[in-house]
Amino acid sequence: MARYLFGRIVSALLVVWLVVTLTFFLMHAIPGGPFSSEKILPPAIMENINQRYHLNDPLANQYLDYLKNIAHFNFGPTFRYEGRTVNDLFREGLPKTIALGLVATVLALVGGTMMGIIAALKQNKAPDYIATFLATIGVSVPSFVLATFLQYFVGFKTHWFPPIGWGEAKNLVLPALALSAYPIAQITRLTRSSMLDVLNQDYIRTAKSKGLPGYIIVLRHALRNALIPVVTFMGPFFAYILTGNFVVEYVFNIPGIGQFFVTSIGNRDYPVIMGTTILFATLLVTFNLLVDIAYTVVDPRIKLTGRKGA
Amino acid sequence: MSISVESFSPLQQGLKAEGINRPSTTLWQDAWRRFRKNPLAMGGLTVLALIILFALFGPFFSQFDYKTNNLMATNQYPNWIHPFGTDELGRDILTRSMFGARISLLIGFGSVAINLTIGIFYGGISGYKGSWLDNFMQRIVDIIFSIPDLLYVILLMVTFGPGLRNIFIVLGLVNWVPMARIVRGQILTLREQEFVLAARTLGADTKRILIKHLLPNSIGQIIIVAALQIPAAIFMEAFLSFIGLGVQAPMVSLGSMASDGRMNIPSYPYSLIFPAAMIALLMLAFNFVGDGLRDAFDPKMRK
Amino acid sequence: MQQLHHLLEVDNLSTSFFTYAGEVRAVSGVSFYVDEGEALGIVGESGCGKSVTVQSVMRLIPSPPGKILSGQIRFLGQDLVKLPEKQMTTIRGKSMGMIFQDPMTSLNPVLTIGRQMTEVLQRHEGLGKQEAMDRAEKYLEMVGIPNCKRRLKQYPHEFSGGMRQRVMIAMALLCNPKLLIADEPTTALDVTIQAQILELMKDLKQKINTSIILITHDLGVVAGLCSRIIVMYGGKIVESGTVQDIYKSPQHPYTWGLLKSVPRLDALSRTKLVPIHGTPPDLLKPPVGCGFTARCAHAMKICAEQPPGITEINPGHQVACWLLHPDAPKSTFDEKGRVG
Amino acid sequence: MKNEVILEVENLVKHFPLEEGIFSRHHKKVHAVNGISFQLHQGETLGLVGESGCGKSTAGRTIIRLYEPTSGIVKYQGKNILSYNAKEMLAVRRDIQMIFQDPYASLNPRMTVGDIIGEALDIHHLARGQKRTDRIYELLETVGLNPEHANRFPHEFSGGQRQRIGIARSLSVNPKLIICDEPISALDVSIQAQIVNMLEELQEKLGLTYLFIAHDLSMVKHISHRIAVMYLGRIVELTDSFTLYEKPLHPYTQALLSAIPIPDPDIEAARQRQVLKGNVPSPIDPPSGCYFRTRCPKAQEVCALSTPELIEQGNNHWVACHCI
Amino acid sequence: GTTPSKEMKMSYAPGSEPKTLDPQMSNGIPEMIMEMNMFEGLMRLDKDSNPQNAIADSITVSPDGLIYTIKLKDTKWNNGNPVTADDFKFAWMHALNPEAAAEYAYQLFYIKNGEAYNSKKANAEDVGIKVVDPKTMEITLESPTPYFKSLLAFPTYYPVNKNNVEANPKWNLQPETFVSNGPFKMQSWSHNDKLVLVKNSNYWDANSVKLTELTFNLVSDGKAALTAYEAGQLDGIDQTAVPISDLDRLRKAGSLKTSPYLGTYFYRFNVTKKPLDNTKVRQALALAINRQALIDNVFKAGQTPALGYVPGGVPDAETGKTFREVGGELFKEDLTKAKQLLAEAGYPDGKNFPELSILYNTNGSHQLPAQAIQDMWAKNLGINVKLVGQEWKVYQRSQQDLQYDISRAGWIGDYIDPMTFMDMFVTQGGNNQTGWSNADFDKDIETAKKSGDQKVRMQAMHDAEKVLVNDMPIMPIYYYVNYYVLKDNIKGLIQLPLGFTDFKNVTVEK
Ligand SMILES: Nc1ncnc2c1ncn2[C@@H]1O[C@H](COP(=O)(O)OP(=O)(O)OP(=O)(O)O)[C@@H](O)[C@H]1O
Ligand SMILES: Nc1ncnc2c1ncn2[C@@H]1O[C@H](COP(=O)(O)OP(=O)(O)OP(=O)(O)O)[C@@H](O)[C@H]1O
Ligand SMILES: [Mg+2]
Ligand SMILES: [Mg+2]
Repeated sequence: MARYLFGRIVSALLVVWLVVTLTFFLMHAIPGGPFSSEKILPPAIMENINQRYHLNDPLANQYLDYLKNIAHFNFGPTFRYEGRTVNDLFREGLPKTIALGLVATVLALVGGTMMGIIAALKQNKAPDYIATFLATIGVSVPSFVLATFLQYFVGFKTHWFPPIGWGEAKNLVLPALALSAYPIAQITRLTRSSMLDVLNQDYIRTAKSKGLPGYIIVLRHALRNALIPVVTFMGPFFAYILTGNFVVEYVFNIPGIGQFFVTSIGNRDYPVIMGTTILFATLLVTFNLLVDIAYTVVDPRIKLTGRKGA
Repeated sequence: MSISVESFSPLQQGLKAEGINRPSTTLWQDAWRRFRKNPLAMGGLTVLALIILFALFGPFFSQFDYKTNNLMATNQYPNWIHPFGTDELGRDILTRSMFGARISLLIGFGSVAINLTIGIFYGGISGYKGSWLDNFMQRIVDIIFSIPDLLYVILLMVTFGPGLRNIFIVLGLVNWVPMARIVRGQILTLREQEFVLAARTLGADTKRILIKHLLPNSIGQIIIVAALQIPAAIFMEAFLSFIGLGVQAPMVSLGSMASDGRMNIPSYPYSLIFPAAMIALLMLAFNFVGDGLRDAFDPKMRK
Repeated sequence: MQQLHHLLEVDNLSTSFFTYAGEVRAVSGVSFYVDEGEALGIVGESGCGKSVTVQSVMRLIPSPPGKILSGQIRFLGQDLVKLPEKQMTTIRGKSMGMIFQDPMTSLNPVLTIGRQMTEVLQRHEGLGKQEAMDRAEKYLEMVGIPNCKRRLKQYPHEFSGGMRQRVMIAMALLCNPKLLIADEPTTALDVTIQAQILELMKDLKQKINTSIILITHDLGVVAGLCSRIIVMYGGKIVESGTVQDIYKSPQHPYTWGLLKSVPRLDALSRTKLVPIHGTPPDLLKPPVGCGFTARCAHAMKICAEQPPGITEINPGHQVACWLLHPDAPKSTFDEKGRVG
Repeated sequence: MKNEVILEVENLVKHFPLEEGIFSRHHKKVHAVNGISFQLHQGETLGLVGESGCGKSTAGRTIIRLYEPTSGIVKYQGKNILSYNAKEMLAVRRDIQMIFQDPYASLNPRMTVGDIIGEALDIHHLARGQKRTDRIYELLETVGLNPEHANRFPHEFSGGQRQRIGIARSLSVNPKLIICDEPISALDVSIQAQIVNMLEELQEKLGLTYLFIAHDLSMVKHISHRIAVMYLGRIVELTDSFTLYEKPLHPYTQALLSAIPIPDPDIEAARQRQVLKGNVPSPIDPPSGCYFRTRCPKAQEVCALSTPELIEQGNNHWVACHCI
Repeated sequence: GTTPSKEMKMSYAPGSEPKTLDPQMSNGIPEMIMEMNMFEGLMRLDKDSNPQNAIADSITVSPDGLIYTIKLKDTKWNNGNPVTADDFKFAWMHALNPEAAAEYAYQLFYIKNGEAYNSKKANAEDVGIKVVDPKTMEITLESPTPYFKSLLAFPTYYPVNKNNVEANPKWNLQPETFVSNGPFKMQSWSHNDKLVLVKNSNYWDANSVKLTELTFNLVSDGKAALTAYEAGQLDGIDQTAVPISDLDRLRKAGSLKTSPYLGTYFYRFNVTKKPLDNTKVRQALALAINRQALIDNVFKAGQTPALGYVPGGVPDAETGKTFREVGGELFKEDLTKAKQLLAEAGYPDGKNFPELSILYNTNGSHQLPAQAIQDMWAKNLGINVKLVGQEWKVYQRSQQDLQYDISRAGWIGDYIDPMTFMDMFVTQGGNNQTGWSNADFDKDIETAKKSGDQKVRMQAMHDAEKVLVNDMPIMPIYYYVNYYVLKDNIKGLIQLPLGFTDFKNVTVEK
């Protein structure tokens, strides 16, 4: 187990390093520098800027310096927000992004599994059709459209929830809904089909033959097995929650870090691009590791020794 | 009741060649039969066919085209002449939706064609060759897989610049990974199947085994994945449009129309609602078809 | 003749599955009984309705698509067909236990063996956690699992196939059921393990005096354990009787086929095997007459036209075959069986 | 009636590496086949029995080089085919064929029966056009199928019919030796006899040699001239089938024989069954010395120390046991 | 001081998160709006853009126009420290310091040796800023600059509290250390969310300030801002954030306000490329579009068609007249002439005209006008152009490298004088970006720059503008207007033509 974790952490670091490298060079391949603006600056000023941010150093040196810095968890200054560092941005934005992500996660997990279970238990009956319908809607509408609809028709027209902003609990409702719609839908579908699958398994028949009442069969015997495929979906799910933030934070003007990624690319704010990419990649790699550990909790057959199944 | 003695005479029955109980069907016919029995899947297929017809042939029946401005008729609400209304340049939204659907479908199919090619090659080689090569290739796939794809789509799009061709390339570059995984998994299980071993005992070479045995049997899975990747690509293009990296105007995709229309929702809601509904319809159709295909090809269902 | 009160009495049971392709008449008009302390064997080839029959008894038919169309299942004075599901759950596991064919999939992979065993006791006997554990341990020991204390904390995947089947048996016996149904308990196991399980069942039968229904497609398996045998074919019973009846004077051509188509280990010379040609009938469109007609070397015109009635050769030995009609030509096991 | 030796296997070993993460250095192996040796004579049937997982299929597959052996020699008509290159091997493939266990998995579901049977004709350029069709029809008739079914797909056939298609496929190259890997164990009892009878008839007619792999000892005894009993990748006893039944020497063979139920209540009632304890050990780390010692009623100290050799105990009766 | 009963609060969306609130380091409109309301320079622009003394008590200019002697009022920072000449010098020198790498340093290049110091060719002492005493400073300029007083109102010229900055290098990042001298002071700053200002009671003119709390909502998406405005979460939105598609509706609803804006929207032609090297082609293209139709249907904010280059709102030498009024319209839209010119250039009816492309940046609403113009050229001249949208930075790079045919552009004045528009098109000018070069034009600009005489300067610039517009390296399209939404109960808001919004005099009516 310890050995396995060690191996996983090493390969996670490898992934992060590759991400750093890839992003670094990809980013520098993008035309336009961080300080070019509509009004051309006099060359002397440009020169001063380049010197201040070491933009004229050879790329290899910049790369090595960067690696050195991130080894100390220092992501450098942002080019756009004078005097602030990427770490500052993270410190301010990350808690908000995490709060939103957490609410969306809970919503998606609880909502998705509940709907999936109900749909499976009432297969081909009204609740099944309703859940399936909602789930299909969730995967059919682009998130920015959904976010806009929610903002306008629910936030604006009904005045139930504020259309933009941050700070109060009710501010979270619409963004969390917009963010979790897609995963809710996916989890509903997954849970439904895996629940149906599990209900056909031999051990469910065994449980029935033991005279257990229906709810125990569902809760104790079927559910945990049915959740195994849902755990598989957790990796992509977290990726979605992370990147889905881009849209939702933008539309609802939430001061998290999701917004930064898109805007920092536009601004060529190299340290922020790098920082957010690395942060997201690290979070994702960590989540994937946690998911694999969660596997062993849900499914005792899996031991953290080799690779997970084919 | 009495029974005639006649009845007890031996029944002449041939025992030499045996009959077959089952009707003669190819696997495709079999899958199609199951698919046809699935009302949602059939509904999806019908809608999909209608949208494709709408996208391909609709423009021929329209007196408008998607890019000519008519500044005399801007921002019209849906009416008899313009059933979906007009946009801020007086262009018929119905006609634009047809073109948009065309481009969106093109992006869906095109990028999947690219990732299919890469995925089949990569997954095929990785799965069939096995051992260290497979191990190595899988490491690469694992790494790419653990990077959030949207991040890379954005970075690559900014690097390459927007435009239809680049969208193809970038989506293809990013989405081949799941395809390669599926293909590899299929090849890996099929490779050990007895019919492949049988072909090898008969002396079939690698090429023959891949082409005659492995690929045809992976097709079902590949189609299912492709059927679900097409809408994903359309979705992703919509997202790119949202952040300004989608197709180039005056070319339209459903995604770019929705993203433009988003700005108009309080004033001209129809300019978001129609393209968004088209996207949703397309997604629904593809998803139902994909699910239907999964059921139709699912080996568990067959006996 | 028959006893007045059998432990289990199945009367004219018909069960069908309503699938996309149509109605699969898995079991049609099956009647049999089991007496207290007796072991009944059901044999027949794959798909002939053995499992559906006993699952109907346990009311475990997946529904939809399955449905018990008609018949009575009398068990301990109640008709199980009419019993509400809620009461049925108090019978399952308590008065009737069941063991399934595939020990690999019949245990819940995510729960410990202990948990899976004790929940039966908690449900039916209202035992506390510790008492239940103790009882479970005792039963594991009885089916020959060493280290049971530790074993109770383990998950099914940590057991071999034979062990799991022992666990299944222990679990089915926990509440001392009146009837134990074993649906091909050894088919998935190796011969040496099969021998272990069969020995165990014989042993248990003597020890705790439950009635057993043992399903198998291997005539050898039932020969040592059961006192009566039912031979099923195409969803119907074609012959039933004591072991002696079935093995020593079988009357139905299908039974002959079953006996002649497999070599016997103790055969002294290499005699040619007698295969049963063709394939079992499609239960989607069951044939009008006798289901075996198409494969029967003795088929007569009548066989294809009308289903045969039941003939009782001697008390308890019943056969459904036109050959036993007084007008039919006489064929017997030994002479005819050998001819192709 | 000693015919010439057609196939000779010497000390064949096949170990499968266990796939592990890239960070673990100790690669474990599955010891599937651990040095088996035997000879096959022209026109005979050698049965290979043993419990599931004891390496029967691996042995069969390694012999025809579906798996590359870890070590050992396989001589076909006196020449070691393990050293053959792909081209030379192609010729051997026409002589040695295989029939597989699972009638559902052994036929490519995407090909018609005609193409399945005809594939070898294409590979070896044996027949084309009308001749190919004729040959396919002929083969179908040989295995008792209707030539009209050539255009059907495998899933339309029943298990027994599929197995016959597999036989037709292996016959298409006119092989001399067929390795039958449990060709009947997936079939219903009533169907098994069809296949067994057909194999016997074909042997008579075409002078085929069989390596007949099965776990059902009574069927192996019925069809084979000689029988090799395998346990955990090794042959523990090898003799002709009647001797094996009448006078089994190895404790494992004895246990195996006594475990097989006989469909006769009188015999069953009288039988004193010798039940083996426990399970077959894992082939990943097999016990030292004699592999059977962990379950053997007669095990002694020596059994843990050294591996018993397969030694001839009287007329062609080979046994590997310390306790005889 | 205000009594709690008369609390006046408002919220406004000026755009997205400011890059910085250090006045010397900033360069964007949104941050300058925020700074303008927290700081006060020597001068402050009144509602007609005329510079009025603010911190300056009096200014005397030497006859040659080079030396400005400035007396300061007695004013305080919000922390109670007096505002001194040192604070100004400290701030300006910071902007010029090459190490600070301020982007807007060039706003101070009018000061003697300012540019030299910034490019490390002179020392700090050489810069023409002299502190005579704490309340007096003397500034020496490079050359006479008639508009220098209005420059003194520009954020780059704001002071910072020297003691505070030296004690807290990161002073401008949190409210506790944010010391300012303007009408408002910072109360809280939640990044990307809101910046809350409250009235600064230490402001010298605090009595005129009625607003007690001013919240800037930092919304990057205009759509979201408008929804919030219409839902009552906001009292106003600045123009950068009002979506065009809503203009018609907002105008009908009466909430859309407009004011003059110092900017011109135009297309650049790459004159180094065939056929755009031909003046006739450029003229033909410029004459063949209908600017009014574009404004009515696409831009929608009631802008004025640009038939010259320098926008209105810049005073000319004659008092009371603007540069534009004096210069008049320099060309006319004329389809027949356009066709004729195109024919003369060798492309009758657009035949054989190569397919050019219009480059635009994808952020912002430039795609629609490009499509409309594309359509007009197709219909009117029979020529086809493609559209190329590029992401902002890429687009800038393409323009600078002349990697385009025709490119969308816009220019907003930095100060109120025609020169802020004119000098960009001198040969090799960094912002020229068309490859165009004209000796006459260069000479005229030279003349204007040298002279301190407004008459001479203006004449020279009128001459230059004629050359420019006649040669058409650019195609003017419209003069900007400033449009914004504001609740009707908000009075006294000043929208300056440079794009700044002044809340000093705002009152909120109930
Ligand atoms: N869930 C189901 N849906 C449809 N048909 C079913 C279902 N379960 C069983 N059947 C059909 O009922 C018939 C009898 O099946 P059953 O399982 O009783 O056979 P069996 O005698 O137990 O065979 P085996 O030896 O293979 O277990 C078969 O033809 C089968 O196809
Ligand atoms: N390709 C492979 N890779 C790794 N291990 C293998 C492979 N094939 C077989 N094995 C292992 O080798 C051992 C012997 O397997 P083999 O299939 O030869 O047994 P068998 O005697 O044919 O069993 P059965 O009766 O179940 O067919 C088993 O433990 C099996 O798990
Ligand atoms: Mg069964
Ligand atoms: Mg095998």
